[in-house]
Amino acid sequence: MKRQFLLLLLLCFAVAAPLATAQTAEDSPLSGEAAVAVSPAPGPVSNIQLKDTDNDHGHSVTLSWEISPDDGAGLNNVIGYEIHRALSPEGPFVKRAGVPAGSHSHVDVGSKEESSPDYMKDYIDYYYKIRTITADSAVNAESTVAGPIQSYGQWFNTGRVPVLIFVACFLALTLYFINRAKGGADLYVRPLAGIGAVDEAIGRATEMGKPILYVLGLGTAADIATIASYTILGRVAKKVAEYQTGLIVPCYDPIVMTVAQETVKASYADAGRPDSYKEDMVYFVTQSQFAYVAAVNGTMLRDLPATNIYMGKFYAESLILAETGALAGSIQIAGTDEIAQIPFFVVACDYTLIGEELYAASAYLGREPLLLGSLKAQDYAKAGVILIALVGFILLNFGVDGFKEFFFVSN
Amino acid sequence: MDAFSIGTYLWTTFGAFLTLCIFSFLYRDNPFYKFAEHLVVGVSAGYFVIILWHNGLQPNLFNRLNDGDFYLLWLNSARPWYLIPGILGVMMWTRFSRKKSWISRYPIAMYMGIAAGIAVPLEMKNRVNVQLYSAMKNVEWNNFFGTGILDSGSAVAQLIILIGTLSALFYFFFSKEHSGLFKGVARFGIWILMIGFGASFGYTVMGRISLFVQRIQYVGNWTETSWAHPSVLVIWFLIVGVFALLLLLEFIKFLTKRRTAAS
Amino acid sequence: MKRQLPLFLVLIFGLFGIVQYFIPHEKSEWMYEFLLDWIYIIGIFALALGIWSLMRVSWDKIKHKRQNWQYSIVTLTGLFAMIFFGFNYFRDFFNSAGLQNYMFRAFFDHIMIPIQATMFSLLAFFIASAAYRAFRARSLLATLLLISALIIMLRFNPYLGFIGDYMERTALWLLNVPNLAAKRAIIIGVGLGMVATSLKVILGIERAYLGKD
Amino acid sequence: MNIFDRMMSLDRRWVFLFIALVCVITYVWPFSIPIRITEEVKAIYSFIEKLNEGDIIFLGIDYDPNALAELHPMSYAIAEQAFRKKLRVIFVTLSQNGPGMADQAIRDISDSVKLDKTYNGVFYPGREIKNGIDYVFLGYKPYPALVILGMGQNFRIPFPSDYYGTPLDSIPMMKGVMNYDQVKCVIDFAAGNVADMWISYGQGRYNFPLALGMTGVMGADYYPYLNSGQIFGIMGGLLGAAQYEKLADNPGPAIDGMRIQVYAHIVIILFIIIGNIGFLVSRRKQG
Repeated sequence: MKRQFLLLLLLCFAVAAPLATAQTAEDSPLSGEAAVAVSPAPGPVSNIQLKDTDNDHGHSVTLSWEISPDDGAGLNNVIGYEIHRALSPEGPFVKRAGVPAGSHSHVDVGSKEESSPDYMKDYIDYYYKIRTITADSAVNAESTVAGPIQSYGQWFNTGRVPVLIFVACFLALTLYFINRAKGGADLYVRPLAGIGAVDEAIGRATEMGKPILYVLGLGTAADIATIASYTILGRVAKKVAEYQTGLIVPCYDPIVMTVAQETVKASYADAGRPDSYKEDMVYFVTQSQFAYVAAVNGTMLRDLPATNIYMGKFYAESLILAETGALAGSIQIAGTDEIAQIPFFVVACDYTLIGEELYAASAYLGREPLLLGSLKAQDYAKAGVILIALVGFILLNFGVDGFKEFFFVSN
Repeated sequence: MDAFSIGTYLWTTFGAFLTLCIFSFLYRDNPFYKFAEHLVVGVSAGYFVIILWHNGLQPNLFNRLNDGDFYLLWLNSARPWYLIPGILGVMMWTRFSRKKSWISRYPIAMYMGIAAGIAVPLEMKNRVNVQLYSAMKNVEWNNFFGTGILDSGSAVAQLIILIGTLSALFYFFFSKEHSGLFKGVARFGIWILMIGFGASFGYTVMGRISLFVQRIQYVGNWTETSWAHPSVLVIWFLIVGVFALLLLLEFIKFLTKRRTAAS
Repeated sequence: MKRQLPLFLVLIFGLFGIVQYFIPHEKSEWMYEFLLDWIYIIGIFALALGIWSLMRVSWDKIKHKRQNWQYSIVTLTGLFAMIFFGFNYFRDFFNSAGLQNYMFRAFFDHIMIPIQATMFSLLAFFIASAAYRAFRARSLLATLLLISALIIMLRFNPYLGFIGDYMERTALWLLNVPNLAAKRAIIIGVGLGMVATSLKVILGIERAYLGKD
Repeated sequence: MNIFDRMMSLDRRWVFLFIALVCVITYVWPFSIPIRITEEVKAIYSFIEKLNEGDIIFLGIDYDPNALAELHPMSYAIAEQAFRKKLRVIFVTLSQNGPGMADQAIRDISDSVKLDKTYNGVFYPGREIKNGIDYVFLGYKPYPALVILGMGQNFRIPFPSDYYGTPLDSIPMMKGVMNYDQVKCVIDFAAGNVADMWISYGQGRYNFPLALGMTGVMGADYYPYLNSGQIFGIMGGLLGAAQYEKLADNPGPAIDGMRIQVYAHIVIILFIIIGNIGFLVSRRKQG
């Protein structure tokens, strides 16, 4: 015991000596209070637990441990822990990460790419040890080696069960109401101002003999808002074809253009006027945000459309478009799910479909029972959400937090 | 400016000229704006062709197949399955023909299927689950009014957030007429929405003003460079002169129009 | 064949898209990333269709001498110049030397950047004119919108004296309380709408995008 | 068409013209505007003002170039005030893109300290500030949490030498300066979660006075720490920076920016008021 203590002292001296000599203390007014604290080595961490990381694709191990007795207590000189890993208990150990003092766990994530230097192979044994470090790199303590452990991927992510339940419930609701709609049930939906305006606006354009400008927004064809916008475009184009009004659809994304062409063409065929369809009604401009806006602005002031319809994803350009359209004297109807842009449309357009209403619009315009059925499902889901939020809130404030935690999605 | 180069100066001048062209749109549509607009449409479309070729197609398709042989249709490359997206891409081109354009529906169908499928669980989690989870919040009842009615951390504020969220959600109900009790709740919901929209509009003004200030700086820097180099002042006068002349002409037009209207 | 098979493909790929989210395993992840590559590559190929459309519309204008046809020449010139420089004067197709081409960079730095930044900065004016035009106390709702915007805009006004302090605190409250509630409601609603729309596409209820016949 | 109708339906080009004029004029003409000082900013200023010659303060430049517009004015104003008062300053950056930017900032500040100036009625002769005597720039190290903890033991652990490669032990100013104990306060300018680490690993563990400068968006989230006493002051965005410039009597980019913003906002508000007066009066006439 005595010998060990002596050894420790010696070690500390060896560490502190270079620092102390570097310290020419005589001319500094602060030297008194600033002598380097010679720190003895802290205690190592204990009880290292290893397991394969849950709910992942493999290539990762989760470590947990009990912190050093000198972390936040005792000598209080621990600043962090270093995680070291090896393929055998003898080493060589490689430093994987550093975590600050007070941490109890760490997830060691390797790369899944074989070509990467960080590649961590699944189904082989790994060994870990944790080094407790202090501010002085020479003073540290190593834990015992823990292991072996193997990493592997899972086939089901249990952390996402709440999402699965929500999706399943929603799907069931949708299927149920679609079935009811097929059976001929009368499904009521209340009128929406923005939707009624679309019909009016098309009529107005016909009277004025001016075209309708339909902007699909800046989304790609993979954005759901754009998909919703096609369905609205389909209904609008059908009415336009019936009334024999002009239609201008400038596009930002080439696939969006392609799909929009198909949609408009089909609508013209539906309306019984396939010959009135011209390929150039739907055209591509450019994929650059503000160049696109510049061009659409020009179109608005030169072709003077009677109505501008903006549906889909919009970013900062929303207000530039809407104000220019107002300048040109067009009636404007907008709909977007981009929260930051809704206020601008609300302010600058005549009618705005706020968020969710964009997704309901195609059902309203088409009035097909199947679509209305899906709208019903949406309403019931909303009622469910309101109910859950209320119940959860009340339970939580009476000290029951299990209900809330049930809805937690871990990753 | 460190080293003055006439080439860079001419380019910057062109940039300053285009900046003024776009600003002239605020007065009204005019040939300068039309020029800048059509130019940027062409240039940016070309830019994306190049960027998507070099940074999109090259690394994502060509480089993955380039260990294969053209004559074996790249089937001998290490990752021949990357031929599939290539083939699907070429199928898009059947749209150039009127007769065969239906073939392009296959890639489009896959594209839409993938996009819609990925969105279902992801949006459910990000928008519904996460927001629902954070809507259920423990309220500090003993801190009911906080430091005053305007303390956003107080229990009152927390309750307003919860009730506001639920009423606004209620406003979006499609299958219920807004009448009776529903009318009251839905109306409170739309109030909350409108107050939120106003706040968000007012908050954005600051950022938009800074955008314009940055453009003033840009033209200002160019002006300074011009004054600092007397030899290029000609160009400066040319550009500013053209815009000043046009402004004058517009003003004269405006005055004569007024006179004829008055008489 | 022309419509049934594509609808079937939408269903298959859609279901895979849903299911893969719950499978963390590498195999499902690999497939997911591969499919994202598809989307990306199909998108690039489609750009050819877009450029073709742009060229045809511009060329039509020039050929028929429609109004403003002269400017379409500018568009086409810009387009071809950019492609010409971007392939380094048609010398380097399979390496990215063209991205370093002097003219390519100059066009980007001194045409695209200034014009786009200026277009963006027009917002400073439009946000003002929109506020002037639309913020009228027409109805209760319009008044709420107006007042809340005014308070936020006055939050740092130094000429208000002690009222300014209240403005600032009210502004903070408006941003953190009603604004948060409004956003949260819209986010949840939009989420449900998105899921509903996606399901409609996957189940083949919405099929307008596939065209007719 | 009477005056009220006209007020209601002004051509929007008048709005455009006024916005453009006001922005250009306030940009070109640097007149001063009153700025309301808030307690949380004043606390930082008074803290530094009370320090004595030779005291050391610690400034963390923990943002990257894209937050520069909001946070640079704060760092400039505080560093200049410190140098004028002959305090000594330790700079560090925990943001990956920070070092070059911080170095440039230090040069700019030392240039401006060379000029004679009068702040709040006190004349300060220009002087040359020297690296190693008046200030030290430690540079950048990854893993901010570990660096913050390590510096609590000894600055030499994470930074054996400074940004320019001089060993800390041979820098005159660092003589006897071991860790936060020799530093009067830490002021962190952050555009990310580094601020959280300074609060929990730095202030929480070593108990030094900490103040924060943040971007406008982040600012609101950190007020709770002010109430709990973990930080003694906070500056949020351009507004906070302008207040500091005002307190230090050192007008700079933040006050310039605020001048433009304030007047542009006033113009917009005036137009809204004009429109509403016109609207209300003409509605009353009709009704």
